[in-house]
Amino acid sequence: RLAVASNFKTTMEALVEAYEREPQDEFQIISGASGVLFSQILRGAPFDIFFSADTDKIERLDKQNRTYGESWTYAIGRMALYTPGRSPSSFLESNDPTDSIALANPRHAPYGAAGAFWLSTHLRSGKPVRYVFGGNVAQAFHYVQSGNTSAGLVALAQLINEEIRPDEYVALPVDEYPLIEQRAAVLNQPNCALTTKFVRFLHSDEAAQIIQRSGYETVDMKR
Amino acid sequence: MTIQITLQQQAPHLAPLSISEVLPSGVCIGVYGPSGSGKTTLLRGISGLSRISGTVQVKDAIWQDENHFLPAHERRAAMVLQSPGLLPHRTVTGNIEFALGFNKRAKPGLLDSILADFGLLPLRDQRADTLSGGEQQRVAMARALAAQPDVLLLDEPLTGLDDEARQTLLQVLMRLKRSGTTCIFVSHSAYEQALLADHLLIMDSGAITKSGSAEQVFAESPPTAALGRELGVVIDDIPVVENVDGLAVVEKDGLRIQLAAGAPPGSSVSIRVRADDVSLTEKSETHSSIMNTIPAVIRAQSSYPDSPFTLVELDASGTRLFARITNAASSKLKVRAGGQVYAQMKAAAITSF
Amino acid sequence: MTIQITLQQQAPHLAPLSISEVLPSGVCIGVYGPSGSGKTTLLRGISGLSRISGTVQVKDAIWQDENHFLPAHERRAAMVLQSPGLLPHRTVTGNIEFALGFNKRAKPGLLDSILADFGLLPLRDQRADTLSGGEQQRVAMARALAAQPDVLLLDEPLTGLDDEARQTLLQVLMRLKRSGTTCIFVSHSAYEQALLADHLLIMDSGAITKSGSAEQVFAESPPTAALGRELGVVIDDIPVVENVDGLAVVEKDGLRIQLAAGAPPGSSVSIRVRADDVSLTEKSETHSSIMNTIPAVIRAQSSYPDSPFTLVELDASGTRLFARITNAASSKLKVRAGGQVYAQMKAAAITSF
Amino acid sequence: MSVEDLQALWLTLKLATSTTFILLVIGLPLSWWLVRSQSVAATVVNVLIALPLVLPPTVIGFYLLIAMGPTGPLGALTSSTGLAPLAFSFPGLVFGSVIYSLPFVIQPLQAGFASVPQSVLDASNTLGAGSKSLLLRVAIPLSQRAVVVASVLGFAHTVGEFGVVLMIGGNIPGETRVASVQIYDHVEALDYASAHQLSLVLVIFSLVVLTAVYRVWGRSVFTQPRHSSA
Amino acid sequence: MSVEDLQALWLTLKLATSTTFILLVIGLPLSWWLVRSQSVAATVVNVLIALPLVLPPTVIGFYLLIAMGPTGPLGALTSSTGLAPLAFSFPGLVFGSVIYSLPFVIQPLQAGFASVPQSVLDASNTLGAGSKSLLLRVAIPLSQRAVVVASVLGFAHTVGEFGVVLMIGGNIPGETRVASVQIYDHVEALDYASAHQLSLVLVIFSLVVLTAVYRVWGRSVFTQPRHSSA
Ligand SMILES: Nc1ncnc2c1ncn2[C@@H]1O[C@H](COP(=O)(O)OP(=O)(O)OP(=O)(O)O)[C@@H](O)[C@H]1O
Ligand SMILES: Nc1ncnc2c1ncn2[C@@H]1O[C@H](COP(=O)(O)OP(=O)(O)OP(=O)(O)O)[C@@H](O)[C@H]1O
Ligand SMILES: [Mg+2]
Ligand SMILES: [Mg+2]
Repeated sequence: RLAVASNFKTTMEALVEAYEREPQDEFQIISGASGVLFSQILRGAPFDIFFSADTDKIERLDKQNRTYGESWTYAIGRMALYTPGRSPSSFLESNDPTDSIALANPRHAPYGAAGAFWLSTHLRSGKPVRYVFGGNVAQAFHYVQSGNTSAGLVALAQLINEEIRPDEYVALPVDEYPLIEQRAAVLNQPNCALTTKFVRFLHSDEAAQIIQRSGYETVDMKR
Repeated sequence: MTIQITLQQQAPHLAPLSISEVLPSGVCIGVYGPSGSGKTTLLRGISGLSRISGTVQVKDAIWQDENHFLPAHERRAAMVLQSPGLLPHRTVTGNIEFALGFNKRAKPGLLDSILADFGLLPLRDQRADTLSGGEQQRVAMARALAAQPDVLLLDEPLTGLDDEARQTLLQVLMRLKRSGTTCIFVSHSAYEQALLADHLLIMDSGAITKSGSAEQVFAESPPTAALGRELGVVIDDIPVVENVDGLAVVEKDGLRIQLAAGAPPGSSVSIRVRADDVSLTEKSETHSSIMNTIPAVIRAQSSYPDSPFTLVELDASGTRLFARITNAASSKLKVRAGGQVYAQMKAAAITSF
Repeated sequence: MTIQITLQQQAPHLAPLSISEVLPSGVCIGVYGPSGSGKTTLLRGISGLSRISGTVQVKDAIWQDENHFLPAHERRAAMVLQSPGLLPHRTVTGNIEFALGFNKRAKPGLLDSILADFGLLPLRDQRADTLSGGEQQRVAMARALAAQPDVLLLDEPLTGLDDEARQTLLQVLMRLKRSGTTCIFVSHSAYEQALLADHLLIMDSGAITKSGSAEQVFAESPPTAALGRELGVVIDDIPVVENVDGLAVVEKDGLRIQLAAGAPPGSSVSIRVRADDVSLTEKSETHSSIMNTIPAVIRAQSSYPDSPFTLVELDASGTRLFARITNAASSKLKVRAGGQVYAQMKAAAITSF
Repeated sequence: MSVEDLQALWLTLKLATSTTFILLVIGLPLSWWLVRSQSVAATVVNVLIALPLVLPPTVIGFYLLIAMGPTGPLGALTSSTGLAPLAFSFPGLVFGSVIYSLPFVIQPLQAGFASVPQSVLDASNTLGAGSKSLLLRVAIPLSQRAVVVASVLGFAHTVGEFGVVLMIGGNIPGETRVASVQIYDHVEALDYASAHQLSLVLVIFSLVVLTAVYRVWGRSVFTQPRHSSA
Repeated sequence: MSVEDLQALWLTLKLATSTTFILLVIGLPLSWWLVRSQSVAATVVNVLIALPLVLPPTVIGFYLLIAMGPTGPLGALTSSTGLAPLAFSFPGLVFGSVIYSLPFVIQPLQAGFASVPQSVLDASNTLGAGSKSLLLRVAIPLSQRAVVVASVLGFAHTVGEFGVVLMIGGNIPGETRVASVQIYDHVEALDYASAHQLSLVLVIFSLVVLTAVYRVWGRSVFTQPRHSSA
């Protein structure tokens, strides 16, 4: 069973599909907020691999000896500025006092922390804007998508997945905000060959391509 | 001035009702009938609590007809239900003030006069839910009168009360009726109807089987039926001329009657004489323990179908009395209209108020 | 075999009660008193529905004392409450079966005999909530009897019924009482107590102000009070010897009485004669319309304090009668024990069942 | 406890109070109508009020969000009337909470109103009290305890509500970040100590309020009065 | 609709049915006791039952999870009795849902039982019916409609429950992933079409059930009978 942070769910589905060597239903994808999954793993949830949306939770599990083997960074999140109905630059330049921007909660969501940092460093200081926080990056996306905010710092993956017109967003350069490192670990569960094989697949180029196509960066797995 | 009521209801899950009556106003209309005969249904139809098709006209006001239906709160009717339905969280005064609040014609001072009329002054600040059953019924009636309705609707207001409380309230109602308030009084107590009803309606299965002056309806009822047994006369306000040890003597136009009553000389009482309590005799001296032997002229006599009784109507010094005797006794005494007899009744058998 | 009841309750928010009585069993014990006097509280205490401290012992069974408290469902008492409290979703049979289900001593056939006794056979499959008020009360009583209780507790079972239904149920209760069922019958109708009570308790403010044989309590009540007015005798099962046009002649041990009743010759009826309806005379021929003139011997006479009346106890061919006459009449007729008089009563004034 | 926690508690109190107030203003006449009406409309309304129960609150929040957006019906309404948009605002939170907590207020009120003796209503009616007077002067005073229980349930449910609030509130500190969201955030941030602390405050507060209410009025709503008075 | 959606719906149905059943088994005697008892214990229980209302469901789920974990009291209980752990299992879901939906069942049942005429209970009592017989043969048959409404509310609330279920269930397909969680997942994954579809199924299903229930029995729980029979 794969416990996957919600934002990576669609990508993981694609990965599982690509990994067709065994019948697909051998894998169950359990998505949820990383925090929830973390609490559940601590209380003995029957998950085999945990794909967290950040690094912090994996480290804590490590410390508690709940992981098996090395953890690894399976993806690096890419953030985009999404401004439906207009171009990102026009949003950044406008002085409309009703402008608002949605982002995930900086306190516990990696995209939120990154987004907050980016805004503090890259937003024109005089620009009037109201911040709205979603519980996670998906909610931030709902806020923009439903038109309730005029802009949002969301995951590039979401935009690609939703086939949003490219002139309505801009993918932000990775070096403009702290790295959104998403780490995974095999859990201290009775192990089986399938897990090992799948982890190996995830390190493959084929997997990396799928991940990148979905809007993430990858680190060089063979490093 | 009349009250015209035409109400029709005939549907699977509704109480059946089929009424068409023109009734006098300013009097007390009694409604009598067995349980389930539709008495409550009729009152609810008149008050507008139930929507029953037909017309209701009270004096000049049309309360409902084919086109209009005045809702209950806009009809100048006030209903006293069998359970008093007071506002439990309010005091006696508070309950009466509730009714006064909707009565635009209320004059200042009405509250106090009503409290006094119903003997509620000592209870005025007591919460309704701490009152005894009889007190609650009294407040319910007081409250209904505070609304100064054109018609007062009373649904068995005395049922479930103890004898004393019932007697007290009966007297309140008798005063009310004498004051000319129009009221429709539902009760399956023949005794109460005998004291209160001026006009009597008999109901059965949602229809009126008999309607007429109370006296007439009582007289025409079989003598062994509850209604028939209560046939009698009420003589209002006779002055008491003497009272020895609780045996009072009342006198009016030469009619002199002895009865048990506490009323002192100078006051006056109302008395009731039932037809079953009056016997007739040919001679005035009878060696009997019966205290009242009153000369009277026979006005009329009628016998009942299928019954051993004859009803004799008497004129005792201008006051009407009824006597019910057997046919045998009637022949024996050669009773005929115009004949001279003595009416006898025991002092113990006469009730006074 | 007696019923011993000692119950005490005196607390701010509870109905006050203070009783200590030893009562006969196998008879009907009437409880009479004004509204709020604690009659229901007493019954609830006896049945165990309310937890009132004290002891209750019925024949050999101790229902409660200082140490034990048998809950209501384990006491062999069945209570008929003022509102019938039937199971509305069950049929008449279903309601009686509910009670039979808890009665381990029930013999087969009991259901049918109870249905028959209460005239419920035609209604046996009707749902309880479609019955009229009188029918519901009948089922409630039938159901209570199906429990075959050691004591039947009846809380104003006839209140709110129409005259006819009330009369029918009164007769059922009179039959019951004659069969030796112990029952405690609460009612503030003096009339009902006169017909049913063998032993009478008068309650006021939670205490018993008078307790004694019904006859004695009636005789000692002031003659103008509700209870006093209903003083009389019930003569059970007199054979009807003649019946012309509804005027029946009943005869027993030489006592011959005419009254209105439909019962045919050969059958027998119970009759009731109120003291207020009996007058006395010195001569047998009185030129009066009164049909019954019965020779009788005066057994005793007593006068009431502060009252113009004398109560005369008569022996008419072995049957006891009461007559209430004024003191004046008593002097006039020189009434004294052992004296010979004629008791007169109108045929119309005698009730029969 | 941090300033933010206190701020969240204060906001919760404000939200719950406003919501309860509005719930009563809507709920009292609505329940009155539902109890008295025999119409099909009443059934429909009863069902509609109960519907939010079957959907997860987050999903309800999601649909409310869509409705509040510029293209949604509520959004169209607010923009055409010149009002501020509801999403991410305190009024929006109140609106969402009202929708979501309505069944919990309507239900005890209906039960309360239904237990007002018909005889009291009928008698008052013939004395001149129309439907409005009956509600204000008879039904509400006689259902005091049901009103209290309804308020408490509405209040408590609003305090605990989270899915809808998080979704349509946007978690803005001091504006829409109520205590329940704050607790959730603490848990998500693995800051368990703060989560426990804040939960404890809520639970103790509720314990006190509920106990007081049930002790003083509440129980009697469900317990039969010993005397069937008046 | 995907196989997983159908699976989730089926699971929801199973969960809601089991939960409703257990809610009734617990709720009927409990409400009966609460209505009849005048004790302090009854007040305490009433308050405790209402407490889950004030905390966000996710937080309740979180605390339940801790309690069910190997170190928690429930976990200790299950392991000492040799039962399977409750967390992440279907029985655990049922347990959580029962706790969370209890107030919604208890409340209408209490109202229903309280409206059984005291005279019927008293009369039956003196005829020999003890507390248990009174509940089974008098109170429940006479509160049929309240029982139906309680079941419906409990059922609907379980269908819509999500916070608790997500937290203690672990979102395991075919085992603990119920429809509400599935909808939430669809929304999170921005798969709006599937979310709408599944929501619609739930809403229509509920509409049908609620309408039927309210039409046939429900309304009369709140509406006064025209005749105060028996
Ligand atoms: N909603 C209803 N559906 C069917 N039948 C009804 C309904 N309401 C009343 N009834 C029936 O209509 C008849 C008349 O009822 P109503 O209450 O008017 O009688 P009543 O004369 O007032 O009797 P009581 O003396 O017992 O008060 C009864 O047989 C009753 O059962
Ligand atoms: N729970 C209570 N708290 C305070 N007073 C009470 C309570 N229950 C009853 N009472 C009072 O105790 C007295 C006796 O009541 P009870 O019902 O026994 O009277 P009753 O003789 O049966 O009257 P009725 O003829 O009206 O039925 C009444 O005054 C009543 O108000
Ligand atoms: Mg009636
Ligand atoms: Mg009583």
